[in-house]
Amino acid sequence: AEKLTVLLDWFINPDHGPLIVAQEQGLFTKAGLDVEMIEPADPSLPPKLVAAGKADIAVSYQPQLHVQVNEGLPLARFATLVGTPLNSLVVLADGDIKSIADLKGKKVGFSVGGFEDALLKAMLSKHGLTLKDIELVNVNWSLSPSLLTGQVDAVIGAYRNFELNQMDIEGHPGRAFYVEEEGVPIYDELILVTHTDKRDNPALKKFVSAIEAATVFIINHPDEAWEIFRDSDKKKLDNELNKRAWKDTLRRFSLRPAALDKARYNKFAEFMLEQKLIDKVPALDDYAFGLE
Amino acid sequence: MIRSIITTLGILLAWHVVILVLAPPRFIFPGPWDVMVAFVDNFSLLIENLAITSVEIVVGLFIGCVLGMLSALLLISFDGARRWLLPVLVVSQAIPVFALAPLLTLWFGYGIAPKIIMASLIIFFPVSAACHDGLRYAPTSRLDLARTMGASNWAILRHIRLPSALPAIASGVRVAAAVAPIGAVVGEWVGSSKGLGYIMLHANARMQTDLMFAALFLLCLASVALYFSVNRLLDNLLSWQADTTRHNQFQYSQQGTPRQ
Amino acid sequence: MIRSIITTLGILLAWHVVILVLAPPRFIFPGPWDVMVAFVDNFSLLIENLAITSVEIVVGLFIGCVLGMLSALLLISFDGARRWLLPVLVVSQAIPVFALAPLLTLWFGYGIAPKIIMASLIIFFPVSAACHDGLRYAPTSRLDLARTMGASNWAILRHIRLPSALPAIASGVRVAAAVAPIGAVVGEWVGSSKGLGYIMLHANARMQTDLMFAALFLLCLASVALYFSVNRLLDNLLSWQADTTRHNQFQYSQQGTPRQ
Amino acid sequence: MDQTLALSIKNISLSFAKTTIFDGLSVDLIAQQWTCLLGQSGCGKSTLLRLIAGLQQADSGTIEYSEQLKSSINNIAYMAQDDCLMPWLSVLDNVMLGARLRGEKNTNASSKALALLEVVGLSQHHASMPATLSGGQRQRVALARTLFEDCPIVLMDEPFSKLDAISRYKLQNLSAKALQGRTVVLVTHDPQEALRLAHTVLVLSNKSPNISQFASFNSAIPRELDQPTITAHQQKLWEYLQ
Amino acid sequence: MDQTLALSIKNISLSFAKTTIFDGLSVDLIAQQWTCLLGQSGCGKSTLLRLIAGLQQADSGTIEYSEQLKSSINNIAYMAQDDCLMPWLSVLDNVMLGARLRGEKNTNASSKALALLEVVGLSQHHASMPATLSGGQRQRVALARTLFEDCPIVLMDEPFSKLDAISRYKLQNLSAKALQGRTVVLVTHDPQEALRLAHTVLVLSNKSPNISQFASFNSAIPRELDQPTITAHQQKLWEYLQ
Ligand SMILES: Nc1ncnc2c1ncn2[C@@H]1O[C@H](COP(=O)(O)OP(=O)(O)OP(=O)(O)O)[C@@H](O)[C@H]1O
Ligand SMILES: Nc1ncnc2c1ncn2[C@@H]1O[C@H](COP(=O)(O)OP(=O)(O)OP(=O)(O)O)[C@@H](O)[C@H]1O
Ligand SMILES: [Mg+2]
Ligand SMILES: [Mg+2]
Repeated sequence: AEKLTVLLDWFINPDHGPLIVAQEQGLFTKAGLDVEMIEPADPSLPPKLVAAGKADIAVSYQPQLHVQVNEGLPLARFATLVGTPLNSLVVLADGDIKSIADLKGKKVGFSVGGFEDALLKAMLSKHGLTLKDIELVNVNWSLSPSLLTGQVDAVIGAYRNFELNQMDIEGHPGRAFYVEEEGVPIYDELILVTHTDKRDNPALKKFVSAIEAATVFIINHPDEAWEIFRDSDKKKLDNELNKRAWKDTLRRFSLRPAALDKARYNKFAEFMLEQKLIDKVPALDDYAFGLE
Repeated sequence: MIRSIITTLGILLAWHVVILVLAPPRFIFPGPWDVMVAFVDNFSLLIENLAITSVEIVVGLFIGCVLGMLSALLLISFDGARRWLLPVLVVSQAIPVFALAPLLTLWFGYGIAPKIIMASLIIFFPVSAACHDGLRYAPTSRLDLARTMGASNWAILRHIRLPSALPAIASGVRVAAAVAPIGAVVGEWVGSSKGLGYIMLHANARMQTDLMFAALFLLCLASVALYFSVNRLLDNLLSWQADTTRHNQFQYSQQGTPRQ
Repeated sequence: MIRSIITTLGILLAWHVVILVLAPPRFIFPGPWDVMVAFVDNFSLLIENLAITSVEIVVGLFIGCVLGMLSALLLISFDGARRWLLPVLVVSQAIPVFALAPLLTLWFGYGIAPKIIMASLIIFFPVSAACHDGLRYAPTSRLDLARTMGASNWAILRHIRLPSALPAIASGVRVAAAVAPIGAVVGEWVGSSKGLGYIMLHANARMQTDLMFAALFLLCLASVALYFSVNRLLDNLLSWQADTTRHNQFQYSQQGTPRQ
Repeated sequence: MDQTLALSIKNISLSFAKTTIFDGLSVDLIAQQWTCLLGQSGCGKSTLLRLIAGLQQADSGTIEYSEQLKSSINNIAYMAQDDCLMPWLSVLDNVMLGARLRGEKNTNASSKALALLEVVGLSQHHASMPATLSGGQRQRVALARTLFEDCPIVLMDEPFSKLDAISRYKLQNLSAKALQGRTVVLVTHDPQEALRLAHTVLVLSNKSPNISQFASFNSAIPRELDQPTITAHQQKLWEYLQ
Repeated sequence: MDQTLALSIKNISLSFAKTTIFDGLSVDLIAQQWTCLLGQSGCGKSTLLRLIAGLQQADSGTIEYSEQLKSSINNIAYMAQDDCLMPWLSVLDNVMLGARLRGEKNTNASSKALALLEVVGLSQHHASMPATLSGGQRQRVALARTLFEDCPIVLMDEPFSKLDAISRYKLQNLSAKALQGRTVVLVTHDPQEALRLAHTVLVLSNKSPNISQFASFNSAIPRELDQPTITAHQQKLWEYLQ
């Protein structure tokens, strides 16, 4: 079997459903692949290691990809795991922020992902505000706790399938403002990237096919798939939060992981350029390809 | 033994009181009972990961101490080395994990090695500094005597400076023993899927604060056990020191003594 | 001064050699030239944030040292305290930042306070342990003399134990000075929008490794400067120690001396 | 207790790990007199001094102090065999250590200390640090520190051992004068010194009875070397010690 | 250099911070003889010994060692004023310190050390740690350690100062025997000791010329106390010192 090292973006969570299910169902093995998945603690690390040739595939985010490519990392997207943004601006449901315009003069927490401030800027500008009208606070590890304890009035970088459930379980439901509805072009949240030199690696195709099969299985048999996912590491994954997040994540998995929406990438690249997160728009072919 | 149980109970009580008085949200600071439940529920998970972290701690402590002592020896043996190496050592201390993590993973992969390196690195400086100070301040009279006996620099180092520095070195090793667990945990941030540090990070990200505290509690127990083992070991090694110094309070010796 | 410049150049050279030999990818470990460019480009940004971090470091160092010494005094003054407090101190050392972070921010907000607390916490134990060891091992003969002079426990502590412990305390403070910067940086991870730690975190997330290393370089410079300032200060305070001990190599005194 | 006794050691026993040092030792110290203690190296002289100073716990037995002594606080000055100067204090501050430790806010402490340094011949070294002194100079600082204490009981463990013959002679005289009216216990290895300064000469030994009185003299101290007390007893004491 | 000289100190000057210790001091040490050094406390006796041992750098001047001395490595045994026992070594190991430091793999080192401990009367303490010894016992261990070294030049700084008269007398005899044929420099405060042991008695002083020879004797050492050399010179030396 051919060995493939996959670096996840974060600890295993329902976002990785297709990967885990494919692994558990032996889809990778059937395709002649020996896949090892590794969890990092710092989401910015996996792309670097793939770029350095220390792993074959990394789970990353589309906005980060633009930044990475701009910084000269030899990376290219070859598949999409989650085809919509998950990122959102979250406030307390019973708080006094009903619209983004209400953020004026408030504190907004963010986790340093590298571009949250740009998202926020775009969202604010739709409501006639600028970053100067709010106070940005890096709350690093603790998005929901800082919101729940009133340290900040809103957080950007919270996942709609995750933090919302988390807050609900804690008894303080939140309200999400979806980035793509508030002036940010739509993008793929979770993508798979590889080194540009490895774009012709035939294993990638087998890998994506396995994922596609797993995704279809998940959509068709959500409860069974949940059990498979949960049982892959029962000790860590079997809890209320994952169960709920699973439900909310299901409908966001990309049904055609190999397909590349070129317009979407180009449009988002333009947006990134506008936000000065990147300083040129490279040719799409250089950093994204689909697998026919 | 009894004492450590009482201490543990005392901490639990203090904890409970804090919960009662400050009433922090459960997802920030859970009460002892919640943690206990999480501990029991995840017992085998915790123990498995404790084993891994313990290995990292002990190996890291060992390597860090050995390297720290070696570097102190180097610093003291070569007067030139000291001037140039010391700044490098200080710098090594100021580098945050996430700057090192990519390099470590790049060079050492994802196994246990980078965690041990991290733990060693954190321990390295306190030990090295303490050793170096101890070695520096050997009493002149002992050095002079050794020199008249025709001792080589190496023999002086080994037989005079090193034993003279032992109390200082012991101090450094004690600090290292207390710092090693955090070293291993920080090492697990470098990227791992195992160990108490991973469990804590994971639980923290999931807001499973009770599990995080259960892991934390275990880590603390391990730390205290390690510290006191090392402490006892060092005290045994340094029994000669006890004769010339005294830590306990002064004892009046005679009932008829005229002073109060 | 000259020496520190040479050291800096030496480090740069070593860095360059590492780049040449190991050729790590630029986005993991950039070369000195890239970093220099990033440094110049972001000079005012870096300096601003250095100022903030420096304040955190210095204040944290001060508070950590003071608290460490106080706790050592407490430990030594009350024999009972030692038995119960020591495990608590060890535990305090083993608690990783991210476990404390939510609590700290909950109680102290996102201002400069939690960073100072973080820095203080990290250096607290090394100082406390070193002081405690120093205070414990006061020579019996000095304690005896003081006791016959009718000194109170407090006077003995202040005038005998404390000066006797100064070399050990200085050792602890030296370690603290080297560790304080990382404390402040870790404090900045916990949540902040300012400081070198924040810049590094941010640059790391944006893959601006050169900027991260520029900030790191500045942090290292600050650490080294702090360390050597503290070192010099302590050496001045402890000049009496130099007379009874000797660190430099033995010097042959007479040209006609018969030994090689 | 007899009024003329400063303290009375009763039936003290003491052993370290293997060796028995005292086995039922009893002795009385007469108030305001000099008692000189001789004995072989390692026989327990320093240990006895430490017992009196309350620095060493006996296995059994008691030491009874006179009423007068019990009433005051700082009543025993102890000069150990080792000079025990504090390396971080100047010579002057070392002499005044007692005042510092007791928190005495006495402005003339330093002039008193300077005067004592003058007496022991170290006034020009008053600002030096102990590490720069010679062995004999250190011992003289320790002596000055002991005299500074001004206590009714003074215990001195070989206080002149590191001094040259001339300085020793002078300082014996000075100490005798300065400590007039005090109860002094002096450990010495020099029989001549004992005969010059003692009202009572005690000899300690390892064998039971641990202590024996060689002689007691009524004449004023210090005695001149050619005084009959000394010349007559010197040979006798030498033989007694053997 | 004269063949009978062990070493020759030429025109040495030395000052510490404020004070001048030696100002052009010159003296020759005769090989295989005992030279006793007397002088006031603080006049520089220990410093002179340290100069000879190569532990102290002079401001100017030289010390010339005889050819024979230059050829061997471990040729000076130095016994400092302070006993300087290593607290982490047992008494026996302290005596054998030199062998340990030179990495000598000599199996009879320990029997030699035990024999020396027997000589200084501490054989039953051979396994004790230094911290449990009395002052005089420590000094005897240091003496045994110095004798163990077996060097052609032996420098001893008040080696008997903490011993009782009897032990001192015995150890003087023993040392004289053990160190026969060695060049010995002995610093002492006891004029009688100097007269018993010296072939040459030197007196050091602060004033220039720093050193003067009181007398030199040809008779064998140790001399008995009632020998004419001693009785005749005792009073003279006392006066000379003043
Ligand atoms: N490191 C130093 N710094 C300044 N002065 C010093 C230093 N070492 C020695 N001295 C001075 O040198 C002088 C001679 O000291 P040394 O120890 O040689 O005297 P000594 O003749 O051995 O006296 P003693 O009989 O008291 O041992 C003393 O006055 C001492 O204060
Ligand atoms: N802590 C200890 N442990 C074991 N033995 C001890 C201890 N302290 C003292 N001794 C022993 O007690 C004996 C008496 O010691 P002490 O110091 O009283 O003798 P000394 O009469 O003062 O002798 P010196 O004239 O040599 O000073 C010695 O044999 C010594 O070995
Ligand atoms: Mg004694
Ligand atoms: Mg001397």
